[in-house]
Order: sequence, then structure tokens, then C-alpha cells
Amino acid sequence: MAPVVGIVANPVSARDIRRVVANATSLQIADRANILLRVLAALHACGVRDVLMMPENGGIRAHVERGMMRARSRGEDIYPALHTVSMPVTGTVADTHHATAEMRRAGVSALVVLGGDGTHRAVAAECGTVPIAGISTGTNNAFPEHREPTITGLATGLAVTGRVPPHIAFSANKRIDVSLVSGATGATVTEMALVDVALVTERYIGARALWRTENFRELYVTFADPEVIGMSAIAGLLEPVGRDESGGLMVRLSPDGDCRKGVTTLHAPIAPGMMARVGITDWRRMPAGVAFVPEVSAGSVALDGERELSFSERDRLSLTLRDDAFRTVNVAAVMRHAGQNRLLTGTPVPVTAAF
Amino acid sequence: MSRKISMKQAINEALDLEMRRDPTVIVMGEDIVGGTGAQGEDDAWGGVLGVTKGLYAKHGDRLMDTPLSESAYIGAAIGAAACGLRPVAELMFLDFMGVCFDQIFNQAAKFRYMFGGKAETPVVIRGMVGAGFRAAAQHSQMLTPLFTHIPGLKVVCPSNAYDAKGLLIQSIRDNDPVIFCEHKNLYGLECEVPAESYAIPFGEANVLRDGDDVTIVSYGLTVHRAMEAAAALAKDGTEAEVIDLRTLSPIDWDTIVESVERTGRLVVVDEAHPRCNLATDIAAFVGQNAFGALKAGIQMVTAPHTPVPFSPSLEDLYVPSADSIASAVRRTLSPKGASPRIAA
Amino acid sequence: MLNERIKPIVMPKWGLSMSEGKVTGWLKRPGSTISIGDELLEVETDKITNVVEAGETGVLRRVLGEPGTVYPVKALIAVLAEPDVPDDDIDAFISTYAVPASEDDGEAEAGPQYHTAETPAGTIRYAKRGEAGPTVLLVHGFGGDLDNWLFTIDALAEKATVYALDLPGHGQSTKRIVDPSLSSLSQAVLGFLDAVGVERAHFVGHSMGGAVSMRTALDAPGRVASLSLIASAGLGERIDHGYIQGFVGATSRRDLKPVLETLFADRGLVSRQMVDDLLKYKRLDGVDEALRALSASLFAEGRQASVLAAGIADAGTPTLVVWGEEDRVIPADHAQALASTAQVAVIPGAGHMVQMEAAGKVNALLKDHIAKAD
Amino acid sequence: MAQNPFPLGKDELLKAYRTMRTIREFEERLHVDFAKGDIPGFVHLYAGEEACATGIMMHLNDNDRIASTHRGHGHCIAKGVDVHAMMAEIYGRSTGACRGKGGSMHIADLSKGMMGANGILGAGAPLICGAALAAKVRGDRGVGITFVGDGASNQGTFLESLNLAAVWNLPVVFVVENNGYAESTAMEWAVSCDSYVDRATGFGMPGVTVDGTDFFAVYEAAGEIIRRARDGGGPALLECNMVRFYGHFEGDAQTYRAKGELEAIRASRDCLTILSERLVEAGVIGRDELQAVDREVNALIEDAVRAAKAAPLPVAEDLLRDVYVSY
Repeated sequence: MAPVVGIVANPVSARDIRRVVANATSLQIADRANILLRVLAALHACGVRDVLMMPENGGIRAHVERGMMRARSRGEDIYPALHTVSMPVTGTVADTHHATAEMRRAGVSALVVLGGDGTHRAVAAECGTVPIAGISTGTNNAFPEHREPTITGLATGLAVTGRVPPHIAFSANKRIDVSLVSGATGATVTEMALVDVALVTERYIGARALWRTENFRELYVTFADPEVIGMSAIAGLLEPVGRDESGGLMVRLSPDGDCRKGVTTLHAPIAPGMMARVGITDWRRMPAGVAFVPEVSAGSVALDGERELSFSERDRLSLTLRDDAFRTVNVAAVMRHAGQNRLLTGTPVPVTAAF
Repeated sequence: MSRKISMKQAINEALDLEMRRDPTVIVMGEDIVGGTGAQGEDDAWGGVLGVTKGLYAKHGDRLMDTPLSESAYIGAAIGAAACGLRPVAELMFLDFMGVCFDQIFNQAAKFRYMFGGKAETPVVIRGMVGAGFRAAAQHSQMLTPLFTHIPGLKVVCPSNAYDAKGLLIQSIRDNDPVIFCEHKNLYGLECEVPAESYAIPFGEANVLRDGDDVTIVSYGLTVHRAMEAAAALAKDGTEAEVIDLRTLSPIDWDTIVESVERTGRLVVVDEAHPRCNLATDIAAFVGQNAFGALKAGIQMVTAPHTPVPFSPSLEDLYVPSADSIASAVRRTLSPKGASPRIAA
Repeated sequence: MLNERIKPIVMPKWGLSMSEGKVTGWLKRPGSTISIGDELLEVETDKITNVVEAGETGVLRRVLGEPGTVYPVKALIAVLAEPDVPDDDIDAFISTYAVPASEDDGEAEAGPQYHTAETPAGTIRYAKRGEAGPTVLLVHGFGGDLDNWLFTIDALAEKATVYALDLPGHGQSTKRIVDPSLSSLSQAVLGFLDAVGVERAHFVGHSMGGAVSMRTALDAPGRVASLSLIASAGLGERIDHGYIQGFVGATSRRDLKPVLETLFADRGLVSRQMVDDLLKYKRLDGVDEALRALSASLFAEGRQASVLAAGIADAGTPTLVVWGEEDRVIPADHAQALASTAQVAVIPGAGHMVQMEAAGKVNALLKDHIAKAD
Repeated sequence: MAQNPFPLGKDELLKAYRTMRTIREFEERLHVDFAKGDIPGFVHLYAGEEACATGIMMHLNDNDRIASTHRGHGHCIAKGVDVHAMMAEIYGRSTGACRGKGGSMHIADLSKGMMGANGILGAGAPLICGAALAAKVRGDRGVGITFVGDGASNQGTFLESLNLAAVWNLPVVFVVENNGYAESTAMEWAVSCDSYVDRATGFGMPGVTVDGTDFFAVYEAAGEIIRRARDGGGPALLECNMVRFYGHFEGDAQTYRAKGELEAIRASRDCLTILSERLVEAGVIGRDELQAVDREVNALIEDAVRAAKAAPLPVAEDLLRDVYVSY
């Protein structure tokens, strides 16, 4: 059976307050649909004939279907068949969880995700071992790499059709698991982050997005890339940690953004267009598998840039980094392999020749 | 000091004087400065016919070009008026009311009543009316009756430069929304106008000519046609009293009725279409309130029930002429004057 | 030589804006013997209808102006001559008569019609006529302006240098009145005299202008050579409250016309133009405030606040008092307040605007008084 | 008491709760009394949407102007219009906010910066551009907020106003109250561009979408947007996704809704429950304190209804009054 690729395209990523406070991108629905059409064409070119898509009411699917219909009416056969997961639409993150789980059950070979860090996090929570091919349509986007989506589609198509060996095509990723045990009820809430966990002292969730630093106390990152945007940039600019090395980094910030008394002062791009001065009191490596209990006793937890949980002095919070937590399509490696082996020429070099 | 200036200059001067007097007066409209955002001269147009030319140099940003977006900026002028400014918004051609009428008649006109007397909306919406400019059906109408119909609006239509200046100043100072109708074919007409500021109160018609034989009531351009007709009639010994309404809402019923009670004959001249216009309105009022004084049936001279045509040969037939007014007067004087007549 | 004995009667020029006039009717028949001051005919202008009085003596040999016909200013409308002047000479005179000097030339000779002076009280508009003889200052009344001296200024200018001004709040002078009192208006008048370089003048005041003139005579006696008080305020308490209220309150022609008719014995003299001109004045910014302030200060409750007769009687300034017998604004018996010290003339058939309604008589009285006092 | 983790002090939190509770109580009372036939005309209830009006209005003062919609009671109450005057107005009494001349759809109080509920959909947007222009001309740092439903967001007036506000850089916030229904028609069908943020972007201004049932989400986003506008940063659009507890108007049987839809949103998306649970859970305000507010609000509404019913109706001479300032 030909491989089926799943698609999760979030229509509501990049709609938060950072558009106002920081001139952040807001990718239009029509452009998201165009991205998807380019991905679909690339998948089809690699032999993928069926895709399974998350339903949404934001308009992406309607635009995509219109684009595919126009191609068909011109007699072009350049897209795979589009199927939709049968499920109710709530317009919330639950849709992503639900659709991902359904696609995993349906046996998709890979999941193409359009969204920001938050969308990818929601997919990663449910995707199990299905590899993710991320496309950035969000705000901070430390997790999905920036490149033309056609290439992501090509790499995914090459990977799922078996033309690139799995050990090249897919790579392992880290994540941080967050566990919150309620002091009142004893119930445990678990969450995860793909890039960063930020602890702030204010306890309300509010507009979710994180862009102020004055209440910022602790930061835990899976990787510390000085080239990315967001809170994890703080870590990357202190001590780079690669996506492919074990463990992450933990950073403590001085209260109220105080940059004076013997602390390290850092300028970091904490949101698009926003350079902030933060005071760093301490940072250290965060080894995999070791539970960290934060110093902050009450506040809220921002996962990949969005405040999600709040906790009080009575609750117990712990954070544990896991290596090899889920898989992604290694687009760079796939394409390098495709080039070296002339996979897209008429007479590709035999796969084995690459070894 | 008094000197001869045109109606266009008089309007410009009224805006200038009021902007100097009152910092809450702002002026907005399409191309009223002209060239905003373009690479050429500042103040490139000063309005499509140059009425606001030169004001930008004197008052700067208090003159605001707008996008071609009547709904938005007429509404904004009304909103600003409800918040304490005295905006003068130019609607270029009042025919364009079609795309912003809601803001005029459902918002501006109703605020005070709807809000229990707790709102004031001192906005002036000024624009061109009238035919004879070879501007065809969508840039030539005399839509004054539509505005006059709406409670809450005041409607002004000057016939000369002196009145235009004083009435516009009054419109700006007035605390109600005012529709200020400028007949484009009167812009060039000059008369003696004081350089100082002055305001002509609303609801006071101007008796331009005394006469005891017949009363001719009109406003705007056709006032001049009525005066020509009166001069021609005088040669035959008929003395017509000519009343220029100046404001259509409020309207000076007293002057009309007092005159008709003296002359016993009424000719009403309106450049608007014949149905439900100022002519029918005045004729009905006089019929109801001064019937006993009438010696002959009331005559109405109006534009026909057609859109304004383009071709000069047709448009010249469209606007009531001095001849048609004089003929109407003669009908009131003839023994058959009282007999009913169906207008074309 | 011949022409010196033939005296043309021409369409008069009353006021600076008059360019033509209509002969409405002759009051003397051809062949009548005419003395100076005789009423010859009535002329109607767009502003006012008035009588043309004879300025020469002789027999009315020809009447050329047809009743109902409009003639330009200075057009020949009649001829006066002694009985011995031959008819042929008169016909020859008529056939060669040319209307002298067009309007434009006349203006060029006379200079601009109106001037303005910057004074401590603000900008003051004035007219000046004549170059020689004593200096005369004409001061109009409440709500008036220098054109109230339409029939006066040129007559006096024959033998005097005549100034007529618009008081603050009036005409085309500043509309700002800091203090609506006689003293303040008097200060403004003195400021005007300073501005035009006049030390001392014969004051001719009408109505409120008379009171202003009296105030000036009391406060600055050195600058007032004589007083001519025409229907003057300040000689008694009475004043027609209805007129003051009506004048201040009127905003329309319908309201104003009957008020203005109060000013004249002959109500028909109030022309459409006179009403329109006054309405135009009253609509100017600041006028309403100025008139209200002045009327409240000077004529509140229908009583004049300042009666200056006693002071004037004591001051000994040469004074002429002229009144129209039918004055309905300030009663003519106020003239008697100065009967013991001044020359008093009450003119029958004239109202409050006596200097307009009986211009010839009033002008003769003024000329005589000024000549004697100078 | 626990440390207050919220961006507002306890008094302010209580005020927000009181405002939301007052709106809810006001509307639910109208729902009952309308059904009894006590109230003339049309009423459109704001119940379910309280967090939006309240979260925004907490940032405004009397100098800031709002233009409301046909569904305006909540905006009025949150902007500080007197509840007694509102109730009397809805009952058509001479003691009403508009002396009985306006009714439910035209309640206004310019002294509070409330420029009127509006029976014409989308008409408020141009007006608020004018209000913002007035503030800008005066330099008084006032802002203008216009509310529009997802339905009226398709009006030309609204779209033209987005453009005008951007061109003139006016201190305007366009609040789209997206309750999913234009009267009975689904937003997904009627709004072609799918995203209000896209619409805003298309007019050259930022747009933000928040959960309109979360008071704190609205409060925080509105705070940033309003501060930006006040400081001269220009207009922005705020989309609040929210739910309508009652029909388009009273008497609407809501047959266009899916089975169980209303029950579900009342159970999971009641902004008042969400707020009160969070306040109590954080230990900042006790449940008893909220209940005390509830009792006061209940008494207030009860008294407003009693006073409105007892108040005189307008009389014949009121018919002709207040058409003009002078005529």
C-alpha cells in the first residue's frame, strides 16, 4: 500500500498579542493554503497519492480544495487525493490532539504540520513514533525550521516512499516533560514542551503569549540555538546546545528584570522585533532523565512561549528532559542524500551506492 | 470692508474665518487639499473645483484629505461632531449621499432625539448640487428635498456670495447637523461681501424684490431665473415679489404666507424633480394655510421627472428657465389661472 | 460768461455709493421763483428718498427730469436762471451740457472714499471731506454709522474740513467695546482725533453721538470748539425702550423694518436697501454684543443713564440743539433742557433722523452755528 | 489570603466580577420580563459575552469613547451607564437614559463616553473614527473603541473604517465580537476571508484573536492594544471569540443551532463561571464574597425594574422635543 501522509494545518496560529506588541507575522489563511498546495504537489511528485487532513473551520481546507479543483478542471493531475479525519471541530487545541491521534491510528507514514511551536507541541504529544515534518506558520517557531515548504514536502515524500533510508531520513528530538501535582486534590497534570519551559511569577494565563520579562524567573530548554527567536534565545546566547546532543540547559533570571547586582546582563530577541535586557543569575546544563524542581514556588508555566498552567505554593512542579522523545523528518539530510544519489534524476544512483 | 467676490471665494473665506475663530473647526473631504501622499505640489487641488484652495497653507493639518470612502469619513465627521469638534465635511457632489446616507439620516439626524436631547452634532456637510454643468445624471441633481424630508437635519442652499458666506458661518456655529448645498453654477457669481465674519440666521427668507401682483418663491440658482422673469414681467406692468428661501429646513413660512396674502398669487420654482419637492411642499402649505387669499391656482415650475440629461441641448431644457417662470406667472394672472393643470 | 448766470440743477450724489437716482416728483412748477433752501423735487435712491433743496436763487426755467425716470449722478435735471437770460442761451446750455467727470474720475480726484485710523480703541473707519476752514467732527448715534451724515457731510465740507467716523462697535470700525460707557466712547473719539492730528473740532453729535460729544466737552473742553446736538441723548431720561429693544433684537427684515420706521416722521423713507444694509451690519461678528452692552449700559430699562445737560449749561461751550418735532425715539421736549444757554431749533415734519429728513434746514443751522462759534 | 497572582488588585477584580454579574443579571431579568410581555420592542441580550465588554472597558475612562451595537446593554453597563436609567429606557419611561426616546437599541450616555447602541449594523465604526479623530485633534490621549459582531463585520462601513483609521493613524480599536452567528447565519459561511486577523492585516493594522470567554485573556490583550493606540501607535483589531447564551433577539427559537450546542457552551464556556472559579481557586476572593456581590447585584436589578415600572411614561409634548438644539 502506498504511504499516506497526515496533515495538521492550524488556522489560528500566529493570531496572538505579539502582532500588536512586536509586529509579529500573521500569515494569511490564503497563504497557509498556498503553502499546503505546494507541499501537496511535492508529495505527489514523490509518489504519495493520499493525504489525510485535520478538519478545521478556519478556511484552509476550503482554499486548498478550491486550488485542487482548479487544477483538476485544467486537466492537471498534480495533487494527491485529500481525505479528512472524521471528527467534530471545536476550534481549540483539542482538535490537533484528536486529529493527530486519529492519523496515528490510521497508520500515516509522516505528519506534515503547519503551525508554530504550540501546534508542533500539540502534535508531538499524540504522534507517538510517527515522524513530524514541521512547517513554520507561527510566531516564535524555534522548533520548525525555516525553509520553502516545497522542499519539506519533497523530503517527506522521499522519506515516506522509502527512497531514503530511515536512519538518514528521520532524526530524534528532545522534549521536556512537566508534571504538576495539585496540593489540593493530589491530581497530576502532565504537559510537555518541545523547545522551552518558562516559569513566570504571575499566575494568570491571560492572553497566553509570553513577551514580558519582568516576571520571568526560570527557563528550561531542550536545545539552545542562538539563531532562533523566543525565550530559548536567552539560552542559546549564553551557551549553545544542539538539537542533536543529549540534554538541555537551565537558566535562572534575576527578579524584576534586575540587571545590576552582580548578574550577567543579556540582550536577547525574546519575541519577533523585541530585544529585551534580562539579568541572568545562573545557568547550567540540564541532563536528560533528571527531574528538576524549580525555585519559583507559585506562578505559571509557559510551554514553548505560551502560558498554559498556573501553580501555587501548595502544588508540586517538576521538569524532566527526555532525549529521543519523538521523531522528525530530517529535511536537510534527506535532500543532501537525494542530491548525492541523484534521486530526482531519470536514473537515480542505487540507494546502496550512497553507503 | 466690503468688496466684490465670488461665491466660491465667499465659501473659502467663511471656512478660513471660522477656522481662525474656533480651533475645533476642521475641514475634511476628498481632494480638499489635493495631492496628499503624492510627489507633486502640496495643496494641489484645494477641492475638485478649487473652493478650499489656499486653506491648507493657512491651517495645515486641520484640512484633511480623505480616502474615497464617503461612508467612513462622513461618519467620522459626524462622530467627531458628537465628541466636541465642529467638522465641515465636503461631500464633493451631494449626489454621492447615496453611499453614506445612513450616517447622515440614521446617525447625525437622529442622535439628539434618539438620545433624549443629550447629544449635539454640530457637523456641516457641504457639497455641490444642481444641473447645468454638463455633468450628467449622477453629478447634477438637486437632492435638497431628500434632506429636507429628514427631521433633525437643517438644509441650506444659498443663491449668492453674500448669503453663502453668512449662511456657512452660521452652519458651522449651529449646533445641529447642516446640509449645505452649493449650486455649482453659482460659484463664479460675484457680489458685495463684507470681509468681516457675519452670520445669517436660519429660517429667514430674503425678499429680493417687492411686488404686489404675484409671489415667486425659489432657492439656489433658480432665484436668478425668477429675478429675470420678474424683470421681464415688470415691463408688462406685473410686479412680482421674489422670495429666496435661503434655508429649506427650517423654512420661513411667515414670509411666504404674508407675501401670498398680499399678492394672492403664488409661483414656486424648484430645480428638483417635480414629486415631493420644495415646490409641492410650499404649494401644499400655502393651500392649507392661505387658501382664502389665493386668487388663482398655485403654479409649480420644476425640473421634469427625469434624470439630469447630459447633452447640452437637453440639459438646457431641464433647469427651469426665466421664460417658463414668466409663463407660469402669466397663467396665474389669466382668467383661467385658477383652473387645474397637470404638470409634465 | 453766459453760463455764470445759468445755474444747473443736477442729480445729487448722496453718499459715496450713490451712482444714480430716480426723480419721483417735482415740488416746484416751471417758472417759479426759487430761493435758497426751497424744496425743488424728490429723489429716490436705493437707500433713501429725499428732497433736493435749492442752493441758488433764480427762476426755474426748465424742468428736465421726468418723474419715474432714473438719472445718473450729476445729470442735468433742471435749469435755474434770472428772468432776463434768453431762452436760446438756456437751450444752448442744455444742449451742450455734459455730465462732468465720470464716477471713476471723481473718485480719483477725491481719493479713496473711506479711510481707517489705528487708535488705542482699535481700527476706526472715517470719511473726510473738505480741505479748508474749521474742523468739524460728525458723531453718529446708537446703531448708526457715518452714512447717517449722507446729506450733511458734503454740505458742511463746502466751508469746513469735515470728519465723520464710525464709533467702536459700529459701521466698519472695530466691534470691540472694552467699556460700554460714554467716557469710553469719548476716549475713542479723542484717540481718533489724535490719530488724524486734529487738536480741536466742532462736534456735531446725533442721538447717542450727541451724548458722546457732550461727555467729551466736559472731559476735554479744550478739544471741543462747539457742540451741535441733534436729537441728542444725554439731555433727559426718556428714550423709547421699544425702539432700543427692537433694534437690538431684530434679526430679520420683518422685525427690523417697523423698528426703523420709528426713526422717521415719514415711514415711507425706510427703503429695502436701508433695512438690508442695517441687517448686514447687525449680522457682523461682535455687533450684537456691542449693541447689547451699550444699550444695557446707557439705556437700561428704557431710561437714559447719563443726563449731562446741567454740566453743558455750566461749561459755556457754544451749543446748538436741533430736534425733529415728531421724534419718537427721544422726545423733542428734551431740547428745552438747554434752552437757557443754547440755540434751540425744533423742526416740524421730521423725526429722530432729522439731519436726513430735513437735511437742508439742519445743514443751514449747522453751518451758521459753526461759523459763529469758530 | 494567598498572594494575588493577577494583574489587577482585589478591588478591581471585584469590580470586574460585579460588572459581569450585573450584565448577566440585567439580561436574564430582561429575558424573563420580555417573555411576560412587560417590555416593548426588540431586545438583544449580551448574556454569555460579558468578559469581552468588561475586559476591555476596565482600561477605559469617561474620556474614551465607545460605539456599540444593537446588542449594547453589556457595553453600556461596563462603560458605567446608570443601570436604573438603562432599565427605565428599555421600559420606555421618561426617566430613561434617553427619556424613553431611544429604547434598547439606542441607549447612550455621552457623559460616560458611550456614543450609543446602534440599530444600524456596522454604523458605529465610522462614528468612532470621528471620536478618535476628535481625541487626536485635541491631543487628550482618548481612544475610541467600536464593537461589531461577526455579522456586521461584512458591512462596507466597517471595512471603510478600518482603512480610514489606518490612513489617518487614529487611536481606534475595532473589537469584533465573534459569537459565531450573524443573526442566524454562521460566521464560517458569511465571512469570506475566514480570519479577522487577515482582514486587519489587509488594511495595514495588526489583528489579535483572543478567547472572549476568558476575562483575563481579553483584559490583557485589550490593555496592550489600547495602550498602543493611546500612545499614538495607531489602530488595531481585536477578535474575541465568544458565545451567545440567548437568541439573536428575544423570541428567537434558535433552531439554527446544533443539538446540544447551547447546553455545551453554557457548561464549558460561561465566562462568569470561568472567572469566578479562577478567583476562588487562586484564593484571592472567597466564594462568600462573590455571593455577597451577587446579592447586591440582584437587589440593584430588582430595584431598577421596580423603579422603571413605577416611572412615568413620556407625555405628548415630549414627542416634538429634542429634534434640534434650536430650529
